[in-house]
Amino acid sequence: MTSGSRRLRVRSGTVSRQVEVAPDGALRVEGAAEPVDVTRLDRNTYRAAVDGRRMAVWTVDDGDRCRVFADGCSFTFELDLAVAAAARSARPDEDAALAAPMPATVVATRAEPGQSVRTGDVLVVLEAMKMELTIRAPGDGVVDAVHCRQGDLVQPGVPLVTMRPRRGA
Amino acid sequence: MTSGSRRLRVRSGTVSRQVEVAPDGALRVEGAAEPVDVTRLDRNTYRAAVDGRRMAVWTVDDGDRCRVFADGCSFTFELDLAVAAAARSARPDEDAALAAPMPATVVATRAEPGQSVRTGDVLVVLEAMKMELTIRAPGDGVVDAVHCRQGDLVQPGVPLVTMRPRRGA
Amino acid sequence: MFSRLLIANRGEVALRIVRTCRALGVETVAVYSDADEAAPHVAAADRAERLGPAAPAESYLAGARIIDAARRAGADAVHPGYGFLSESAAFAEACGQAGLGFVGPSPDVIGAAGSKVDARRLAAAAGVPVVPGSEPADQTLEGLRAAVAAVGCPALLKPSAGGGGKGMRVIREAAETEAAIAQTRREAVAAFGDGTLYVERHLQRPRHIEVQVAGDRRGRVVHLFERECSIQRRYQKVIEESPAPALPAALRRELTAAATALARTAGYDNVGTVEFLVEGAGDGSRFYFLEMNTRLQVEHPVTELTTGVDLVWGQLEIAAGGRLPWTQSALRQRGHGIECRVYAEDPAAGFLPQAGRIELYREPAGPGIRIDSGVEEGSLVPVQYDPLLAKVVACGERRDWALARMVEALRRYAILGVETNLHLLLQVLRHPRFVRGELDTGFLDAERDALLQPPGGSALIAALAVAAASRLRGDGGRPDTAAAAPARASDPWTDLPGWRLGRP
Amino acid sequence: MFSRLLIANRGEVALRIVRTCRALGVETVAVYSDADEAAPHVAAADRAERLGPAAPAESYLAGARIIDAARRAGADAVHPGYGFLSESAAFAEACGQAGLGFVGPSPDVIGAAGSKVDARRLAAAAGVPVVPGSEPADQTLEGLRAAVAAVGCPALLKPSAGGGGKGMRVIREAAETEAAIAQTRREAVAAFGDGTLYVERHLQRPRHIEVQVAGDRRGRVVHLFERECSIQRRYQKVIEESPAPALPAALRRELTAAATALARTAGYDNVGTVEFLVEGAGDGSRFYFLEMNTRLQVEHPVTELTTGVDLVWGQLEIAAGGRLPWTQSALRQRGHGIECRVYAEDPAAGFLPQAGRIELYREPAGPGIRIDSGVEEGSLVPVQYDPLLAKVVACGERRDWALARMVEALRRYAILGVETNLHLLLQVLRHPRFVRGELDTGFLDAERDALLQPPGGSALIAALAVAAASRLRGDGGRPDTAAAAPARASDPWTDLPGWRLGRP
Repeated sequence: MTSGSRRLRVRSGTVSRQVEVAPDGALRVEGAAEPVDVTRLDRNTYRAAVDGRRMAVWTVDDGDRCRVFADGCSFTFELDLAVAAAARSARPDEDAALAAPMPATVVATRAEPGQSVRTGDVLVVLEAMKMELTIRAPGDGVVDAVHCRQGDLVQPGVPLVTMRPRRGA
Repeated sequence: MTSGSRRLRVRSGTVSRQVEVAPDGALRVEGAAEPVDVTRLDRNTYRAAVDGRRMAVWTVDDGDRCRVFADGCSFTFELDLAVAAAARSARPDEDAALAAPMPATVVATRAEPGQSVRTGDVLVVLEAMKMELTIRAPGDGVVDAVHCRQGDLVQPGVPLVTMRPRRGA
Repeated sequence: MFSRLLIANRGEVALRIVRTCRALGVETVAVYSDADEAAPHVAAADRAERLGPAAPAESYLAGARIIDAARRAGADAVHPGYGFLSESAAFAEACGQAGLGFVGPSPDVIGAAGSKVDARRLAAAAGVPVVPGSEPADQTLEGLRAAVAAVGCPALLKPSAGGGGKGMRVIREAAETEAAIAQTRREAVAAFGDGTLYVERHLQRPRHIEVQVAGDRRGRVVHLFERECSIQRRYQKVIEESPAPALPAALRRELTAAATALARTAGYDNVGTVEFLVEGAGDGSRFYFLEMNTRLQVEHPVTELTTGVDLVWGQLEIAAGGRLPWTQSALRQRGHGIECRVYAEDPAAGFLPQAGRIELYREPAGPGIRIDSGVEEGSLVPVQYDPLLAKVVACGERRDWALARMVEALRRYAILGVETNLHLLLQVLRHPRFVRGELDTGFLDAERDALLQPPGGSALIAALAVAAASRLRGDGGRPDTAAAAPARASDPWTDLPGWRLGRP
Repeated sequence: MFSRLLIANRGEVALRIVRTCRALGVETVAVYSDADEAAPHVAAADRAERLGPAAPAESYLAGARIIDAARRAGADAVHPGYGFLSESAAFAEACGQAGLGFVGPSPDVIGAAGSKVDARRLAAAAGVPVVPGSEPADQTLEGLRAAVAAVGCPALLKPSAGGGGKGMRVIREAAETEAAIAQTRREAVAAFGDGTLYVERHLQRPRHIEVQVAGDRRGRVVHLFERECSIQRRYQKVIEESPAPALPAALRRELTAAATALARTAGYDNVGTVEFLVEGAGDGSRFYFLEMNTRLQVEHPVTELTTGVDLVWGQLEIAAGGRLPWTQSALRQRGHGIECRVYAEDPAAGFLPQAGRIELYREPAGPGIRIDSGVEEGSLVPVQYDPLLAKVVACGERRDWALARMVEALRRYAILGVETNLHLLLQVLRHPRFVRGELDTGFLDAERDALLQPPGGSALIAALAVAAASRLRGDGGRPDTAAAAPARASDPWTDLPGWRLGRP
């Protein structure tokens, strides 16, 4: 991936695709031949050009989900910066450490060492700023260790779960 | 007028009407037989019932003016709480003292003692918070005294101009 | 003409009626349940009266409350819309007794059309074929077996007291009869408290074609041509069009003649619809009277666009004692009209109705497009009522042209917040069988798998890209109300791995 | 059919063309000046190309830039819309030379129709009456006096090189001739650099009635009936309708026959309009050819609603070498259509065009209402172009019904931020002479005082009340952008006497 790019995993039902945003704003959607050109027209309206053909796209945030209407179809997506951890490193199969983004209280742990997990599985549930936050698996893999327990107050940056990708997945 | 009511003078071109808002929200428009029933439907849309018949009314603030669309007609209004000074006192013909609402700088005085003024005439121009503010005559009358000069920094509540209503006006 | 009309309905049809009243200079009175206090139909009317709690029985079905509201508001007539009390002879009667005009036919016509037996009798008297069948006087196994044998298999067994397809069961072979009777009767007793069964011939994937009629109190009757309503789910229409595709001219003449004869025989004195089932194709087609709807039909705009009339105006004229405003010789079909019903429902979950808040709502517009909607951005779709959000109606010189306009409108009808059937509608409109006009009432079931394919292609790509762009730019707020909501601080997780805000 | 069409225009007409292209599956390319980068027509198209600065000469009138843009975007045809380059034979020619289809008639037809002399010659050849007049070879006082005497007084003196009514002068009596000639010539030289004068009979408050025609490259020609366009201000149409009210059937036949004859004679090979002036009423009416417009007319929707056709589709079909899609015998007028042009202008200030930001914009909708608009909430109305914001088109079974729908639509067409002519339009629609259909091109001038009465009554009362309510509640923010703007702290003046925020 391009240096300085950001990656998002966008999920909806059975669909899960990675979207890479280059520093220049170019959007590459997994499975699309060409980058998608996106322009914001107003608060909720965008124009997206896919393979040179433009269409109006509307979107609205709905809590943690993002609802999108394009070309007669509506989608409800969940977005994760899931693969960014791996992406930061030059070695994509390196173990991933998953940490809280801000001081938070652990509401529940949903993973145990040695457990196989799939992309998007919830590993830890936190609460911060009166919001419930979830730590999800950034990819298919196996949990190495869980470093927190229910009720812990955890600090940002401290790994809560470490896991390693499934080989050959 | 009802105790606790607020009055506004609404002006547009040659039209100048007083609107009285009772504490219960009832709106009496000068020249209208019945109070107008106003309900807010969304940010910019109201429903007004005049003589029992309802109509949709749209409004948007445009700086110090208020634009309103009703029944195929658009209006641009300026609004003053002009007659409220007199209204506060039990004696409507008492002299009125006109003061700044916040710390402000006097940009210009437009009135001299003994001068006859009419409702809405500008008496003093102030600047505060990067906005230009005007003190206008709350009714027809005669200026008694001007207590400020260009460049003065004035404090809220301190009378800038005193004037008395025209007798028998 | 009436001077103040109470509209005893909600949603798009209430708004539809308000629009005609505005043009006529008739004042309107909306009624509303507690679920609808902020609904668009309430805002649109000249006056509004509360009926009661959200439950239909305490609001839109509460005839006495509606008549009270009409009295309070000084209305001189009531328009029932469709659904709710629109086909209640008792309500029409009560309006009359309260001195209120009722915008619909006279109570006895409503009563006759509403009774299966009376309606069949009327059809027979008018020489209109009915689906062979009977409610045997002998309701024993023997009696019902004889009735099944009389119509032949496959036969349809249904509760006499039922309606809307509830409790109906197909008997494919004579051997299934006994079990079917037992089961259908059990359901009939449970659902309607009445185990009487009705047996009729089961038609093979028939088309549903109906004829719009209108009559006045002077005995004049006209028809306003047909509508094809074969695209149905769970016995409810989804897409309607006029003219019916590939309908032989002779059959159209027979259908319209049958409908007018029936309306004349019934003394029909307002706007109404005679529904038929058509079996077979081309010259081998046969048609059967299905039922008579004594009200404005949901799909009436299709007729308005192709004939150029305003059916609500006609309803009001006739109900106010005026003349039927149309003559048969001046009425012509022109071009093609098609309607798509946009429902808050999840087609993939068996068309489960959806409720919730419409977070974003953008109606398309353009030549040949009419939208009759009952919602707006921010509307709450309540659980208590029919989930119809809007009807998109397209017309054009030719059917393909009307379809193309419809497709373009639906592609830009942005509704977010509740699931809708928009994608399913588009899938139907693009289906080769539909494009060729090969329609029957089994279409939606038969093509279900193809129609329910999840969206993909460039729509998905564009949506994914916009979702990412909006999230990364942190600006995809709720429209309008966003200003009132506390702004979320910078999203801390956007620079951190493995994070998602919200409930698991 | 073309596969990718460049639309060499802006505003509502560009959007109108996009809509037909979408239904046809033709990709669209918008062009824009710097003033229009965020304009709705740019957002609506599949692709967009910048032309240049806001000035028309550097953008929408810059033919070479437009052709370059078409090449860049891979377009295979150009639709010129109306105005700008739509009647430039040179541009049509240049498109052809660049290998681009031009959606309009062939360059020689455009050229002939655009020349007063050639057009009159064509009309004469087709046997169509023209307003008696001439451009005398002898341009001395004597020669022009003779020409005035030939047509009789009142006569109209106009610069041969002019157009759009500029520099025209009426000679009411022969004695005025000398002074009028001197003055008109001075103005002609100043305005057009050419003092040649044209003399014609001055018609007394004529009606403007035009006929929509269409022809293809195979020589087939049809007409699509007439439009009445007599409500004009400064020689620009404001309200148009079809059928023309109180037009004798015989005169309608003569007008449509004349228009078709002219189109046939001209070898007319696309959609166009033949304009006539009609003098007198009833059987004493006489009509004269005025001019031929070789493009889509602003008021074309009136014809679309009454005949049921899509004129832009017809234009594209014909330009792509297809057949004229209509036959005369199948074309029928049905119901009544009326169009109101909504301009950003101040009618009380001599119709001064207005520019600015549209702070609030709500389009009405309903059965029989079509709105072709080129703006949306937040749009900037630039000073450089025609201030037409939108066209509201209403149709109904009868004229009174179409008018009623139009009135109701305009009453709810909320536009705030720029002055519009909405109130004037409503005043016209409610004027007894207009309601009776007594129209002529002098109507707006003659009834000026009555039409320009400032609004009052319950609209004013409601507006005053809402202004006060909104200010006291402090919640009348700007829509949509309000979230972005810094919120104003509590209004300090609301509790204090004698205060108003803002400039004196």
